[in-house]
Amino acid sequence: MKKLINAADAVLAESLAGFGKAHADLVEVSQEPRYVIRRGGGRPGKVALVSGGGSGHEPMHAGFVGTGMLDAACPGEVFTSPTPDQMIVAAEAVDGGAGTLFIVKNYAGDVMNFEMAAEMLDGESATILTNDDVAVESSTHSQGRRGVAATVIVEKIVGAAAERGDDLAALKALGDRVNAASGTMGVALSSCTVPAAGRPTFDLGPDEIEMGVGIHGEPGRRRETIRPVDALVEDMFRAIQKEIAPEGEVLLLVNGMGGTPLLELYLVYEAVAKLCAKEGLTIARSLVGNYCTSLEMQGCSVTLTKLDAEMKTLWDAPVHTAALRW
Amino acid sequence: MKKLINAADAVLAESLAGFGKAHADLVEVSQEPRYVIRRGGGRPGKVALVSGGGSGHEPMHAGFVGTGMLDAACPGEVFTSPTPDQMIVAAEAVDGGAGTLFIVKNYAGDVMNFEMAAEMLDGESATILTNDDVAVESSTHSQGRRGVAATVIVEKIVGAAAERGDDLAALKALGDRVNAASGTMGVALSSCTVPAAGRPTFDLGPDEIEMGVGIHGEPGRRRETIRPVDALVEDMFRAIQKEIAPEGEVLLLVNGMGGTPLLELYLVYEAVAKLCAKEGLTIARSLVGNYCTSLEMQGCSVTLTKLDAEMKTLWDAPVHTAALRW
Amino acid sequence: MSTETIIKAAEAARAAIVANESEIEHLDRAIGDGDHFINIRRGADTIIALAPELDGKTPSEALKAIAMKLMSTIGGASGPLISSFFLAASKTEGIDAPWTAETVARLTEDGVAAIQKRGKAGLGHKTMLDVLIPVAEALKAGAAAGEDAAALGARVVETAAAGKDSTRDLTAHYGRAAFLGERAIGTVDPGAMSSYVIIRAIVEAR
Amino acid sequence: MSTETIIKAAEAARAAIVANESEIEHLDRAIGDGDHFINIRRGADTIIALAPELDGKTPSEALKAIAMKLMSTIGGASGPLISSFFLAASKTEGIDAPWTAETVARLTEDGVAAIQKRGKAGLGHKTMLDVLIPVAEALKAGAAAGEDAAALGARVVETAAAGKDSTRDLTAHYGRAAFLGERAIGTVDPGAMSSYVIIRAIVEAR
Ligand SMILES: Nc1ncnc2c1ncn2[C@@H]1O[C@H](COP(=O)(O)OP(=O)(O)O)[C@@H](O)[C@H]1O
Ligand SMILES: Nc1ncnc2c1ncn2[C@@H]1O[C@H](COP(=O)(O)OP(=O)(O)O)[C@@H](O)[C@H]1O
Ligand SMILES: [Mg+2]
Ligand SMILES: [Mg+2]
Ligand SMILES: [Mg+2]
Ligand SMILES: [Mg+2]
Repeated sequence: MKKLINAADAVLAESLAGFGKAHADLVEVSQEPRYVIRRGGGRPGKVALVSGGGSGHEPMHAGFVGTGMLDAACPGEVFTSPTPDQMIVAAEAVDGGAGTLFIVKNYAGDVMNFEMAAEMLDGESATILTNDDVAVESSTHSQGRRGVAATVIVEKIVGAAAERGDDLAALKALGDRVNAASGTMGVALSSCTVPAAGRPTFDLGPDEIEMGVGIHGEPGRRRETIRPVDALVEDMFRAIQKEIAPEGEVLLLVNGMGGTPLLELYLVYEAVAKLCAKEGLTIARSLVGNYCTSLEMQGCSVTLTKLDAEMKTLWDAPVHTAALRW
Repeated sequence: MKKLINAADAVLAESLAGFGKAHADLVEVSQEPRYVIRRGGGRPGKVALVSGGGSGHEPMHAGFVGTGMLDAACPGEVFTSPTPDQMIVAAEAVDGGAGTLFIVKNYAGDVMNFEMAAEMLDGESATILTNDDVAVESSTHSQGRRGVAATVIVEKIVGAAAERGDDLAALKALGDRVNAASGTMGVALSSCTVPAAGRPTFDLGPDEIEMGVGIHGEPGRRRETIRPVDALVEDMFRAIQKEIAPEGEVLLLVNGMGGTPLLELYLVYEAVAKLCAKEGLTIARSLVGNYCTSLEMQGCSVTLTKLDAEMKTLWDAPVHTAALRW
Repeated sequence: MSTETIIKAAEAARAAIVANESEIEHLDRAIGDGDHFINIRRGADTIIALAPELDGKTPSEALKAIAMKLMSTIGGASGPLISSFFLAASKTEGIDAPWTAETVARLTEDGVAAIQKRGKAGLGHKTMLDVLIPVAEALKAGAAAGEDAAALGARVVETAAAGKDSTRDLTAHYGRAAFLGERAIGTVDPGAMSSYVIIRAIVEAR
Repeated sequence: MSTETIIKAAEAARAAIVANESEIEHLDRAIGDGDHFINIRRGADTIIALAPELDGKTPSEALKAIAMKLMSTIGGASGPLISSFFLAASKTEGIDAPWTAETVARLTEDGVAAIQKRGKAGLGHKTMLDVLIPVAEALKAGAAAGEDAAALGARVVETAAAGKDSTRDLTAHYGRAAFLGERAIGTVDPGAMSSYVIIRAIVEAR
């Protein structure tokens, strides 16, 4: 394993320290317990948005802390859910007296840890579970689908609504709506390597890809031989289409898994754009880049969100975070 | 070679098409000859900033076209300089009657192609050659040092000055000043693979790194065994320090080569920040992310620019491009 | 004395976890995300590091302190589950009286029930519960029947092994392996494997 | 007739480039960025594709059209250098009269001078010029001495080979290999190699 690190068990602390220094104008970082909050903490009267999850998906979530998006993020160890104590202290630090909204990706660990935090937290709270990954048919498991890149879209849109003063119930409903309107499908060309594990999470042959991969390197629909990107993207597009049946205007997120050149991400964008044109869909908003990553994995995910007028307004609303700004 | 592409010789055209669609509000893309210009073209009375170079370094340069930065970018084939016809047509498309400033990274091919363009272009022009790569001692070659990540800083600062109305001579002087105040050193943990070549540009053993690597995978100072990032960064820092002797305030750019997780880039930031503190340097401005990449190469570069008050003001000035925005 | 038992069990568990590192890691890499080994080792380390603080505490206090500490150190899916086990065990009836086979059976039953409540999974869902539920039942039955310690220990280990093996042919309904559908068949659940290994070590260390 | 000669030469060059792909690519991967093979093949393809348009043009017109087209298709370091060669050759004295050995010597001399002017490098700098400068001199001397075509051809190939080999022990002063310093020693310059291969092919095709 070659990584730009000092020691596997110091990765998170040191990276977070650097993040805090690089964005000292935007955030405050706590190491013990670990969390990142908006500089200055909570805004009175505003619902506090708190997210979190295992590390290794940067910029998600700490990179989305700031005006118009998250109030706090709790990073766990790499690919390991954070713990309730982090969430509770972070939620208290950004409490504005209007309740706490947890945004949680649907993984057993995250769900249970956030559940415990919600149970122990004083004050009102609600939770949005994102589960946009259409790779695995939901009928086969009781856990439901995985939460992946659409979490970024949920955090942006709900963040904008929280900033304008929406209440907890409205935000929870909005987040559920954005999540339900979204579908994501990913593909891996190479594995990632968890620092503490020291070797690749999975092995792919020189021509193999994992179609439907999860953002922790979890297997997807099938292992197959690499094909031209137009063919891969068509499969991904159809899988999403089947689940969310998009029509009219969509938001397109072409998300790099961490090790994919931007040159290729724009090529993927072009492939999706051609399909959208064919299907009569308008890409009304879009985002291309590394937003919900899987360490150094090569590959990408494609997310489509069916847009309505309110979502568009909220998407366009100002945001000022380390990773998203307009 | 596994890549998200259709065919090696279609990479550039398709990626550029996607880029144009994803950022249609900001840019216009021409395929024949290939260039990207600010939506709407030239601003009367403003010096036009035109850059370009081989592709594979995205977001550089097309991602920096927009308000407050470049007026045009000319992408060549992957790692191959663009040609004079591209530069001439692009320069004409953004001409504001106040002259053209070419920003060129110091490589034989880029220098000669831009030189030919400048010779053939009607109207006044000047050229800034960036040569910030301190990896190779300049005494050993007549070509001078390579231009790498500081090009982003030159483009940002000179772009802001052009936007406020500085004339050609002033911009040229400013760009040369920023370039001279900058030093960069890179390190590779893995090679990149040029799509047309189909295999890695160089081979590294499982524990080997290339210290001082170029952004085309050119060899650097030495091949060595990976060490903790603090030790690697110390070597990089010293190499830069020796060349530019920073004091007071600096801008720190921690640049990913394309395949490095953001988690690691912030860890590198932390390592540099510790050294800066030790040396009494203040990191007054900073940027962390993939800005001047080398396809999917794993690794990073560290750039320091000695800042003065004017540079800081210009760095802070608004910018609105695909890859940089504030 | 029973608090010492807890530390001793944690030490035995840690040794067993480390001894079976490659097996556990291999399984979570195959059908999870590869970190289960690290998570549970962190859990065992945490309990051992807590030992000085536990000194002189009653079992209920010690188990509760362990639960809270594990809750904030393990993370992942196993963190809440394992800490729920300890929290429930700390409230088990008679936990501060001298421990008998019945005490152990009761705390196990309560702990396993808490895991079920937290994780919503049950028998046959290809999780650690496929080991823990039958083990809790075996302990209860053995304690009720007054079985001697050696025989009961052997039966528990046998039950755990069978439970662990039973996960091989299952598809998962909870946890990361659930996302695999049919592809999880053929691989033992990592949490079931680590539970088996830990239980065996604790029995053997007794 | 002489325009046909140019096309014929380009076809011979292309075949030689392709036949030596791995060698040329290997060298540019070792001390450059690995694309030299692709760049010069693109150059040869461009000339060949231009053939229909060149039909009926004078050599000066044809060479100029080739220069402009190469300028906009090769790119990299070799693009400006090679197109400068053709642009200068198009202006060579007597280029539109029937070609003699002297014409070829003159156009080569002019072309090579243009490469020197554009790239600022000279002999011993580990570039294509270490082949081209001696070859231009050999052509000039041979033509002046009235050497017969076969002997001159052999001498040119020999000179090119020696020039190419001479780059092996040099450090580079221009181009990407310059960044390597001492580490470039031991590897032949890719541009020198391709120049040699092309010159040999053109001589043999004559
Ligand atoms: N809902 C659940 N109920 C019981 N056990 C579960 C549940 N979800 C997961 N597990 C267990 O947790 C194990 C994985 O733990 P671990 O790897 O530490 O966490 P994560 O899956 O978050 O990486 C699985 O092998 C399984 O035995
Ligand atoms: N200044 C120069 N003068 C003459 N030849 C040069 C010069 N710079 C580079 N070259 C030649 O160009 C070759 C590399 O060409 P190529 O790989 O096509 O371009 P690039 O270096 O831009 O990738 C070198 O091997 C060398 O022979
Ligand atoms: Mg995990
Ligand atoms: Mg090149
Ligand atoms: Mg796991
Ligand atoms: Mg080259």
